[in-house]
Amino acid sequence: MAVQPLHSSAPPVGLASPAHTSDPDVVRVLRDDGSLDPAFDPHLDPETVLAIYKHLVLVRLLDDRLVTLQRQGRIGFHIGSLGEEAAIIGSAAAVRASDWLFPCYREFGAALWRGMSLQAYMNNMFGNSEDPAKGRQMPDHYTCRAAKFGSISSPIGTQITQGVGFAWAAKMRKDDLATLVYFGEGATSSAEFHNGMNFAGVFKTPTVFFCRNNGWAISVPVERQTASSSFAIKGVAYGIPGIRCDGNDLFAVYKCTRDAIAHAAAGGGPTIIEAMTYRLSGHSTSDDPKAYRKEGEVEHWKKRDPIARLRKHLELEGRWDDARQQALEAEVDAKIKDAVAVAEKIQPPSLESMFEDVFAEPPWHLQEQRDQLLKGPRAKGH
Amino acid sequence: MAVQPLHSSAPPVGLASPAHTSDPDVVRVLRDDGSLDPAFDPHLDPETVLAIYKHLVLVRLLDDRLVTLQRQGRIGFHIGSLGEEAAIIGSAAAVRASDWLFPCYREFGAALWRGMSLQAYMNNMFGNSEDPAKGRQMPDHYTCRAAKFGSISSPIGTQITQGVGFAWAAKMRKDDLATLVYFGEGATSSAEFHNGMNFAGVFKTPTVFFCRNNGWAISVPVERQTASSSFAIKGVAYGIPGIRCDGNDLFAVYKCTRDAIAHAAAGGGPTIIEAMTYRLSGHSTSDDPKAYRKEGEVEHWKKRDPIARLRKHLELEGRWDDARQQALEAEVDAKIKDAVAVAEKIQPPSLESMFEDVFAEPPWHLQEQRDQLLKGPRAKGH
Amino acid sequence: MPQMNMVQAINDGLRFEMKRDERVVVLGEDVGKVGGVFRVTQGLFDEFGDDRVIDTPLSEGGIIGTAIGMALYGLVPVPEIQFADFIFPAYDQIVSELAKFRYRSGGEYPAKLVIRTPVGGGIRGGHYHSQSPESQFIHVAGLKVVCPSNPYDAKGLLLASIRDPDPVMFFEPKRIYRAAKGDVPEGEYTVPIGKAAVVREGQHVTIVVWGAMLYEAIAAADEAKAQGVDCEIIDLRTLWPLDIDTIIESVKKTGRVVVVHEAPKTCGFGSEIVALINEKAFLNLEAPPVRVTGFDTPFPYTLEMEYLPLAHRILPALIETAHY
Amino acid sequence: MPQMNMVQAINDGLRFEMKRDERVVVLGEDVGKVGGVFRVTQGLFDEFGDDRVIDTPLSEGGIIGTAIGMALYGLVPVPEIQFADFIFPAYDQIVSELAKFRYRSGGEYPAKLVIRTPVGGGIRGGHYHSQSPESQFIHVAGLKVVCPSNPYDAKGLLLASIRDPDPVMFFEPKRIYRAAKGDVPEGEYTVPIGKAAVVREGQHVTIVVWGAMLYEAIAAADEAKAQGVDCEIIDLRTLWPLDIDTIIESVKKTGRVVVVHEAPKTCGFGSEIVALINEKAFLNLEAPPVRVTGFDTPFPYTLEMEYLPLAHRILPALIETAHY
Ligand SMILES: Cc1ncc(C[n+]2csc(CCOP(=O)(O)OP(=O)(O)O)c2C)c(N)n1
Ligand SMILES: Cc1ncc(C[n+]2csc(CCOP(=O)(O)OP(=O)(O)O)c2C)c(N)n1
Ligand SMILES: [Mg+2]
Ligand SMILES: [Mg+2]
Repeated sequence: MAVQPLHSSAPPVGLASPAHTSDPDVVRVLRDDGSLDPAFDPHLDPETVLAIYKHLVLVRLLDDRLVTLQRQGRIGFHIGSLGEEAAIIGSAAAVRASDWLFPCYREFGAALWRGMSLQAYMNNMFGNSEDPAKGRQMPDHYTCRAAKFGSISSPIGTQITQGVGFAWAAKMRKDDLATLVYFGEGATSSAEFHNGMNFAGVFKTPTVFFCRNNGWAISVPVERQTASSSFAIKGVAYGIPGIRCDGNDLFAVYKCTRDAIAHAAAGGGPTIIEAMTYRLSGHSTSDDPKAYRKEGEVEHWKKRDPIARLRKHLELEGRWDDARQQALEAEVDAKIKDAVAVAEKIQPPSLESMFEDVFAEPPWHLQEQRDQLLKGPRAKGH
Repeated sequence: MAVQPLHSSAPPVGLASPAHTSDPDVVRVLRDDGSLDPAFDPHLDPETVLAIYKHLVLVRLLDDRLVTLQRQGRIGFHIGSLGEEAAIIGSAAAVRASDWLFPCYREFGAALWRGMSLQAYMNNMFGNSEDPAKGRQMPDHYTCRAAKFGSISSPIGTQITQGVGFAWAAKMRKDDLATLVYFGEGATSSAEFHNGMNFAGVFKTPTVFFCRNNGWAISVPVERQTASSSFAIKGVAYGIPGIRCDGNDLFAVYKCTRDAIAHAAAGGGPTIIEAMTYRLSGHSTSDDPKAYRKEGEVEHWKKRDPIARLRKHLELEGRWDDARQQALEAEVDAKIKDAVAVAEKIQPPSLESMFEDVFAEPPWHLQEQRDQLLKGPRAKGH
Repeated sequence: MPQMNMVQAINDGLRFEMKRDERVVVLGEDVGKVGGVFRVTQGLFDEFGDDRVIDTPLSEGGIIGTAIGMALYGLVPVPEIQFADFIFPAYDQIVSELAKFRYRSGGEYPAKLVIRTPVGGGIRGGHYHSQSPESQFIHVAGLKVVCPSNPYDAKGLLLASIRDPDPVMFFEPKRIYRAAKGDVPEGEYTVPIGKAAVVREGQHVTIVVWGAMLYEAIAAADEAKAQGVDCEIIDLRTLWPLDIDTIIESVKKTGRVVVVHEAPKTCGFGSEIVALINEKAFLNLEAPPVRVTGFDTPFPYTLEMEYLPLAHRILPALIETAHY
Repeated sequence: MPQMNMVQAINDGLRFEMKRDERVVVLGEDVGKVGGVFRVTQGLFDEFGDDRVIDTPLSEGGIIGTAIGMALYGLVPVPEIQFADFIFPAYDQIVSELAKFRYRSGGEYPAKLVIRTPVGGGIRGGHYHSQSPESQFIHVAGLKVVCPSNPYDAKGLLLASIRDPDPVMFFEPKRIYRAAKGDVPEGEYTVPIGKAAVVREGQHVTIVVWGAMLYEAIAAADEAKAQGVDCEIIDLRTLWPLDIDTIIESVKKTGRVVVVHEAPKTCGFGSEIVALINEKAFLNLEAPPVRVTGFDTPFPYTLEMEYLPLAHRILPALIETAHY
């Protein structure tokens, strides 16, 4: 008789994107007809839903505009959230004012929702002297402490472990806050995910791990990231409860995030949420997805557009229509145009600024290097 | 209504060592009375069992002797396997001649079983010129390609990922072999465990992950390594089946390992085995466990001594007795004494050898450094 | 002879070696179907299949750790790290394992592989798509480090690196991936590891440089020439083991040297080159060796052209050194 | 004044700072109940509880990554890495994150912590319990690097490091953990970061050294003195930012310099020191600056005393340099 494993490796069902939202394990609230499933309805007040909808539209138009600016060569780069807006803003809207966000790089919608100004964000896109990152990092690599929003860096996953440490520190100080840590499903392969999840489990930190499963890590599909049956189930390895939700369903995302935050705040420890969504755009303005994915897949997901689905809900409730939509888009367009116009006019950062903030005070070697640069000739071509 | 997680975090039952072997999920064959549970009996032929028993005794006496040599200052260090012999040798005995071992650092019993000579091992303990590692690494950091046994290094977990890559390469070349990768439960917290398990799951490599859960990582108990309900269950995060066995039960270890190897050989992919055992000694000759663990725990496990349990089985079958034991010990003692005497007389490695094998051929800078050292004065005090 | 850019030359070299030696396998993030984010592995997936051109999970530690295992088995993996800035999750496997394997195993387990990764700035990459970490690998005994400046050397050094018995870090200057073009022979040829190229002979100042900055050095040398300063330019090609003879021979002639690199100045490879020149040509030095390098700050975005040691910063160093 | 060894002095410094500032927390492998494998944190667990003296899972990346998060929150974590040889799994968090946090966030998110870790050989530790990786951190902009050579400096520099606004790598020379003894004031005092100590004045040769090798330099200097060579010995104490003024002042006097360190020679910190001396005191140099260092091999076990730059290897360098 052969030994029976205490668990067998489930085939990776429901891992590949198109199958996602038909998975019975996945929390859904917003039905195709725009109505809400009462079972999991978070009972968001109508004003908030409307505010979120308007914000989603802003983010969508902003994405669109930034891609154009990049194509025009007016900004260097953009990495957007097309198709993932509900996952990003629904989760950001569900946390408390005391909670902190540890972003990946697609969450500008969350930063803006939390109070980062559109102008500050746009300044980062242009890397000018008023960019919160002082023009030191690429576009979409900004920071906003006032919004309790972390510092974005490129290395995948590093924010996960940091977000756990931050929550752990708050727990030590008995401060009532949790952290919401964003990352893509590809990041679950990084050492940071393992370290962050393991420490969070052992020390029961108030951390919500928010995994945006958008189907792809640049050109690598989910089946190449893991052989597990889902990303949420990885919590088992760390004693952390996991849950999957329809990431294009604002209400499901909101519900799962709010519950997980409440669980953490009550001392229950961390939760991992897998929001099943889809990256409708290329990975970034540097990427052409046609090289690796089928149009059919994109079509499937376009039909599940999170903004269209929310609009349908509002229309069903008679709270939205074309006229309102046009008015909103016109208003938002103007806002964005203004921010771009202002950002484009702001000076680049000063040469001196390149040597600041390496240390609290520049030591002798940085003073020397700065002075040498200042007295030398300037570079052309930038 | 609150959202129900798709799995909840099981409390870490059965994780702490003393509880281990009462866990119903744990595979056991060897009963306390020395008889075998027919359900999982691997049906080892009596000669093999006897050979393994004799080897266990060798390893036990070797451990004892090496600790003494270290106390006497004749060797610098030893890290032993006291209490873990059945887990280590039972697994090594269960793999096929074509399979490769990727060791942690407690598996000298496995190396010797696979054909490494006692003398070669002893030469490593003395770091002499005939040490397979040429006196370059600490004691217990040797290598034996002839025994299909890897190169031991100190950084925890690195062999896990390498053992996966090795098996993966064999699979690519359609060679019929698997790798058996050893590590302690503490190593499951390392990035290497995550990387190795994830790649093994995704690429279905013929790898058996053998986790020696000996209760402690130096002074850190298992509850500080993970909040998961076991180490084997971590396989869920990678789509890898996991199984736990009584690590002090030679037959259970043998059975689980042989099945896992067969599963891998048949193209079934990797398995993680958690062998529940206990480190009866300190972490190494540098460690005093009294500072952090209770004697009661040690007593509990001494009663479950894997060698005593196997002897009881042999005695039950009338194949062992005190006379045989004394004869064996005398024989083994002599062997060890000889190996020590020889190793102690062998010259230290040559100065030249310090500059070899950094590259296949020493480049100019190493030739310069070598020549400079040779023409300079010698160091005292070694 | 076909004209190729760096990307095409490296691609051609990979294809040639994979045809020649079935032990050669390519793995990394996005190296398969799309052929890498810089398209360096384009077409290899279709030609050699996903068993030899492997898209991996997002883990540099996993890529290098498993590649080492493959190397121990006898394959010759050529892993790609998407940007050198992202190599650090694999740093432990590289410095603690790969570099030490042959040595610590008494020669029983050489681990042969070639790690390809794009380095350098000038593509608006900011902190994490611009760095040049060569000195962090040169310091570690057991690694060879290569950085070609043109398509011919890129292919020739790649073939040599794949056939070399030791692990090689193969740094590709991404700023000139497509800008640097030239004749590249079809099929077989190698550029020896450990040999620099004197790309221009001169009497007054020796410039030691490699990778993308070679072209800045040439531009600066042209300017200097116009001002009466005649520079000898050495393109290292291999950073370690260093071709010390070529450098010392040149310094003995000129007595003056300027080292140029993109990496931050402090503990950059330039410091080692200066120290070695002191050891071997001290009495020949007529001016202090000068380093023109990136600054000791993270790599900036908007001001990257001020950060990089471009021609406009190299020129004054040449003139001052010449007239010291 | 109480006599202490290095272990006691660092332990005393940690206790003092943890009492003074409740934001200071210690975490690492085995730092709790047993007080660390070298007993440096002994007693802190009992005194401050497991909320401030934390045994962690076996993951350096997790230790440093979470410590950075704590620092962002406003705590002042003092993580211990059990041996510097095991810091590389955390290298990415240190070089890509910790070192760049203040800069990349425009000053919004300084990440203040002190990473303590034992370095150096001479304890029969072989490859992985002996290394001195300082240059791999000095090269990275944004980190301060400290390495005390005696109990007084150890405590004083630790207090200064914990209070300094920037991240500090605090390297502890384990070979002299117990061998180096001396008077250590109770309570409050600091040794400033960035200031070297001239431990012996001399006319003929400047020795630049730090950590455990200081005592080898002193022994060699005593021998040299007997042979008529009068050495000035500079104990750097802080490696970065370097106290360049003290070095240059000395070199201007002696015109001759020998740098000693345990790390491999190539791209070790010695190369940077030599390069800086060239920049700032070229015309004062009467002999080529010499480096006496570990060799460019992994750190050996049996032959470690031949590998280390001990007095017997420093002495000839002093004599040759003096008579160059
Ligand atoms: C350590 C590291 N390796 C590689 C990269 C290059 N890279 C940037 S984004 C990305 C894919 C990330 O996929 P996922 O985590 O799913 O996030 P998504 O982009 O889908 O939101 C990769 C490989 C990186 N930034 N950092
Ligand atoms: C990367 C790394 N960190 C720390 C250490 C120090 N260390 C050596 S063994 C050990 C504990 C290992 O525990 P476990 O994995 O359970 O193996 P066991 O010793 O119990 O067999 C530690 C922390 C190391 N060798 N490597
Ligand atoms: Mg993704
Ligand atoms: Mg253990």
